[in-house]
Amino acid sequence: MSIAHHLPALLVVTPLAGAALTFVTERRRDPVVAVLTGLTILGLSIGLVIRVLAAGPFRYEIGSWGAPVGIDLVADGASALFVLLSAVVGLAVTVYATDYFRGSRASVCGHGMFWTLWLFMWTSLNALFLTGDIFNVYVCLELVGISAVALVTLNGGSQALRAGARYLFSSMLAAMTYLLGVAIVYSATGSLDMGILRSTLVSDPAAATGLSLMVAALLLKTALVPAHFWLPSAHGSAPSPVSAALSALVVKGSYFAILRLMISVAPPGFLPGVDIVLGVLGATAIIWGSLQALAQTRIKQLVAYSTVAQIGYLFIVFPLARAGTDVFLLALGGALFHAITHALAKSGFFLAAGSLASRFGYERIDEMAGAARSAPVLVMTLALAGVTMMGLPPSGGFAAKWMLVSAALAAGQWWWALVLVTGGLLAAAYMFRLLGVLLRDSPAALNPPSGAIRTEWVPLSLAAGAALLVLASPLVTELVNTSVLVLGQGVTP
Amino acid sequence: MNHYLVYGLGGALIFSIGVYGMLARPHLLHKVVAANLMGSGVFLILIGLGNRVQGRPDPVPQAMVLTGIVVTVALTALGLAIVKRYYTVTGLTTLDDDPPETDA
Amino acid sequence: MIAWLPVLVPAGAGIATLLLGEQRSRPRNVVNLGAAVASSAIVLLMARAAYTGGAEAASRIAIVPGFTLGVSGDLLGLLFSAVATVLWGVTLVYAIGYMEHARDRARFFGFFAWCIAAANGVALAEDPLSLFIFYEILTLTTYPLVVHSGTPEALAAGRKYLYYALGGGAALLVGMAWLAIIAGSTPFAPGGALDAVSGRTTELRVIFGLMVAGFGVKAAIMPLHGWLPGAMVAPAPVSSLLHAVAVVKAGVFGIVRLVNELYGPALSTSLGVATPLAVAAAVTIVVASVIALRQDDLKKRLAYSTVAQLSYITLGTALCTPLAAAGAVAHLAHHAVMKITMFFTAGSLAETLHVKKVSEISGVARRMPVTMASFAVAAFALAGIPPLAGFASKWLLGAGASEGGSVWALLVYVSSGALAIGYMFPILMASIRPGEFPEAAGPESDRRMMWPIVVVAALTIAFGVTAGLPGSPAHWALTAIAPSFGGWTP
Amino acid sequence: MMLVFDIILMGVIVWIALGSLSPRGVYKSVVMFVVFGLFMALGWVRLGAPDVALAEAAIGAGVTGVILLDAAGHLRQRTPGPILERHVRRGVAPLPLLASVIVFFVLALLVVNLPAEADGLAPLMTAGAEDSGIKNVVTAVLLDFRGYDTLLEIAVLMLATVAVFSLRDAPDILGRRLAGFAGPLLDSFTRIVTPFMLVIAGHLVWIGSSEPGGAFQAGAVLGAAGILLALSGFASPRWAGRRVVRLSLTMGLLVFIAIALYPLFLGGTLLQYPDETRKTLILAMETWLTLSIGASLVSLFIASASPGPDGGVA
Repeated sequence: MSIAHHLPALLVVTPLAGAALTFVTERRRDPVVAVLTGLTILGLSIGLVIRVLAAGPFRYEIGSWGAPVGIDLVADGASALFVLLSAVVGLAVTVYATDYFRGSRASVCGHGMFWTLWLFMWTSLNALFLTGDIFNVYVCLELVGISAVALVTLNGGSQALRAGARYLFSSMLAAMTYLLGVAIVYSATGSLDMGILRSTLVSDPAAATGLSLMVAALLLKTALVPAHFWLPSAHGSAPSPVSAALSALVVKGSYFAILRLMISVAPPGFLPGVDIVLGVLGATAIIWGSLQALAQTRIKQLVAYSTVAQIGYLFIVFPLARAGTDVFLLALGGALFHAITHALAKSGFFLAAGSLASRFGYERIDEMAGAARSAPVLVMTLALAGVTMMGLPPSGGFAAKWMLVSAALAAGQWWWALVLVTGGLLAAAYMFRLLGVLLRDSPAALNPPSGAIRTEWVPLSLAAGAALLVLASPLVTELVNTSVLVLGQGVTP
Repeated sequence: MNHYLVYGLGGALIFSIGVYGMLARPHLLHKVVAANLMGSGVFLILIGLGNRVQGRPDPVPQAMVLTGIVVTVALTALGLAIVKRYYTVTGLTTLDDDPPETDA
Repeated sequence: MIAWLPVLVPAGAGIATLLLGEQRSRPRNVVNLGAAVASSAIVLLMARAAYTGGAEAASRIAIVPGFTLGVSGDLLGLLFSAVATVLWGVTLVYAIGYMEHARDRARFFGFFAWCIAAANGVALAEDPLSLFIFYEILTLTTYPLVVHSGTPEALAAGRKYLYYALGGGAALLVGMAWLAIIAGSTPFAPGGALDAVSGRTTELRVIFGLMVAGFGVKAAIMPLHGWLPGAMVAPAPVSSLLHAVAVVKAGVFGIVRLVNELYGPALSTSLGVATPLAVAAAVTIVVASVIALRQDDLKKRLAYSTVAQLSYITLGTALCTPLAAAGAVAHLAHHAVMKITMFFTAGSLAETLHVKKVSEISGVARRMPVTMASFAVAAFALAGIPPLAGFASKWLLGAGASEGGSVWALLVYVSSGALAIGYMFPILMASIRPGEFPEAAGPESDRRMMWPIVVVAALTIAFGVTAGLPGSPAHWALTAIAPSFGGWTP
Repeated sequence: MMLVFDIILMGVIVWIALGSLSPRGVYKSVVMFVVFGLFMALGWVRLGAPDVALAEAAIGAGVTGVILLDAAGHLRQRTPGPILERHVRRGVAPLPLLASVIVFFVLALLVVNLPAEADGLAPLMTAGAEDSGIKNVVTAVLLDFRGYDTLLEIAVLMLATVAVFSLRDAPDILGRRLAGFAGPLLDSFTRIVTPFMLVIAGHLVWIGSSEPGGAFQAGAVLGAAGILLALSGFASPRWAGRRVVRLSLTMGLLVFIAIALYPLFLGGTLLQYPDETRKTLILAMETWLTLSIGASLVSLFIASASPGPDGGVA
């Protein structure tokens, strides 16, 4: 069995081993272990992408027991795409964190536990993207939840603790509801594997209720309006590398689980009306999140509410599934594209905002007047990331918005296109409000305190990645197609 | 009314009590207890419905419940640690009122 | 593959400028000027090839399923690209002089180069979607230049510019997506590319409306012109090159492509969408010219004159007759040269003598004779006095109007010509009246600002005189437009 | 006859659950919750799930109860009663009541309508367990068929420990000496009970593959013994230097990963134990797991336990 076949397993075990190692070795060597683990994961994920592109999607039977008895990992286009995404963003956050957590802040912030918690989160994300078993998704969600909460409360301030507490209780509620859904689905169908569920599910009200409960719990974890109350305070008060990872990857993790459940598991029409509800909630999230973002005075709160809005884009794909497969393939491609570009842009944005805050002490937006002169690279990153979130041309965000708008128009459901366009304009409103302040002519310090190079170039490369993703699109489109075909019919063992 | 129904319905009742506790009780410790009740409710439903088998009951729900118990204790431990730390920092035991701005 | 160079060379120069940073101005100037000369040479070479029939083939890169970004070297696109790139070189020399002791010059020249790259993209775009992408990139790269000075008025003008530009962009996005849905990929083809779907009239009318709304913002068709006068708060090189040549012309160029090479003159008239566009343009010409009369601020007056002149081009295109369409394209080049001279002069006056208002201009000619002489040449050209550039394009537009039998259009052109005299000549009269400006002791203004003004004034004369000969913008326009009217020969 | 007993048992459990959420006092509700855990253990025995009964008693009621009591004590420590009472609303909040009634109604409907006979994955699992040589099917499912779940579950437990470490106020609590109650009653109780608990833990691990038992239950008993020792101040954690505690916490996970990766070199997939060494591998893994689970549960208690004003744990 060639090494490439074991990639899914290695992708989960490597960060897990890394986490255990960082906990055992002394604190000085943790960053080195973390960066090395990150590089290995990046290599493995590139290998997985190549393997999926070459040999198509495949299942990895843990303990070679096979689906009903054992647990299978599913490596198809979508999971490979998201694993690669979390590898790229993860490595960037790790490199950035080696500077952010240097010196005094390391011991103050969670007694040096950042690295172990961070690698545990990375394990859970990879496990969540690759798993093919609905109970295993529960365990992965717990791993993500606990590591995210621990990372949010890292600096121990009253705001961080309060945000962490609210985040923990909402993820507890979500976890129990999800487990209840799994209990009902298992009791009704007798199987836990997604592929088998897909082939055996026929219109069975009990299983449908169970599945809806699971999706509802995942909505709470993805912070789709109205279940977004915990996100702004959590992402706002966490240290910036953490909030970058939360906004870019963690919300995408539970969204990916919803994608698996709604498309890979539930046959068409199995959950009547749920897709419309998701679409409407997504639309409200776009409008509501953007309006809230407009009203924010602190930069991290603005970005957090922008995440709430951008999550809404991802849910427009569900109602479009009704309009036939080719429209649905286009919409799904748009949603995956949006998830990727938003992850890159948002993590770049958070890291850049973090650098600005740590170097100049900026927290509120109006304090940052004239920053363009003293920190040109960081402001350029904010601008590039902002362009992606607005969905304007020189960015991957535009390609995603284009695919979603054309899918909506082709499906005849033009109102989604209207919402998407208004969302883009609102995003432009709050982004340019920020940029206006940054470009303002104020006697800012001409020779600014200089930070480590990596705190400038890592965010810029992320945001540039989001912008230039348009050029890498043949690869992304190919991956999306392999995933979409597979997501559409469920993986045949 | 064989006995799996008793435990199934009991589990449903305990889960709803847990939901009530989580939503109604402001005190954070009550919320932690409520979360554990919801967990126990789900476990009762899981194993209750796992007993509809001839012969020995279905082992898979039991394995799931064992994993669930360990995960719930992990969640509870983290929750209590945060609640206690929040209490030491702000002296508050609920999330309703805003804490003073004391970023440590 | 060469078709990509006019876009990539300025873009590369922009990146290099930003990387070079603020202090190293000498290497920055060298990089920018080199890029300007190189891209102008490339564009002119491609134009010569296109002239002799060997047009550069289109080259595309795939972006997303069903969406390719492609550029091609057709004559019409190359005309606008040539105008933008050549005038970029001239404006660079002017800007180096003008921005001598300004701050943030690296950011200025970087985004300046990117604007030109985007403008070249709009010019050479091979299908409506690619044109739309470069069009939106142009919006983004212009914003930092409008708000360059960072003052509250500049930020307010920038915000206003964004409301208009992004609003237009949203309308354009929906229109483009809708068109892509019903007609698939429709590269520009002389005479129109939508015959396959010409049956769906209502949808095509709505899409035409959306597209005109999108392009109309930058083409400053009233009531979408609001942002242009405000944008005059930008430094002079920006308002001269961008708000007279690159940005606004991108909007008008979009309308030229839309009417001539997407819908095609025949379909536009049969759908009945051409006449409302013509009426809107005509109204804009008259109203803008009247407002220009009352503007005391020199740059504001020039801005409203630009709004009027842009609608010359829109009106000419909307008349859907070969001569008028050719006249419109010719005016695109001629107006660029005329208006850039005037903006250069305004900038030079503001920079050297701190004169911003028309009322303060009395006696300036004695102090800055060469500059004001060039301004006079441009003013006469704008009024349409032969043998200057303005006359050539106006004659074509007039002939096209009468050829199409729309006498009212001819009337509009003539009356706006008179209005142009109305708002230009008082400036000339005031400048030669004896005023409080003494003889200039040394050179009248920074040499790097004066010589570009003379060069563009010379171009104004050259374009007018050589109107008939091949290679001149007027002839270039005629050959470029001819295929859209079924092989009509000039 | 047994049906009547079941109904009564479930009635008591539900009544205690309600009691544990009573708004009167947090301390009272924590004690009620511990009782609830014990009765739940009884319920699991009735439902033919001895493994779960053991785990519920040791972890559900035991460890959770201890950390809840500690938290309740901590919260009562600084501020007098009124803060506590102010937040306790009398009466019943209408909206949450409506939500829980709807949830109950939906769940009850589902449970009742599910078919009376459904054997799920039971036959497959029992058949599989035969040829894998592990008689206790639940342990077979936990450690062999769905071993991947358990691997991640151990990661969750260790992650929770690390998270609680990152939250503690004192920089290095592990070396701190927890002054326990020096009372004679607790001393003698500890002296008598602890040896038994260690033996029981070892026994549980050993018979885990055939009888109800296994790593979790043994780990829970070991953890309980550790907490008892810490409480009574006998074996204060000073003997556990920082490195030793961290190693003991992670050894379980590291050994599990090593054993999971081992088959990869033999051409198998992750967690595919070779047949001949299956039992020994699982046993070795279970012993290390027990040690780590015990260490985690003890650390969860010690790391978050706050020294009371009089030094002792309230």
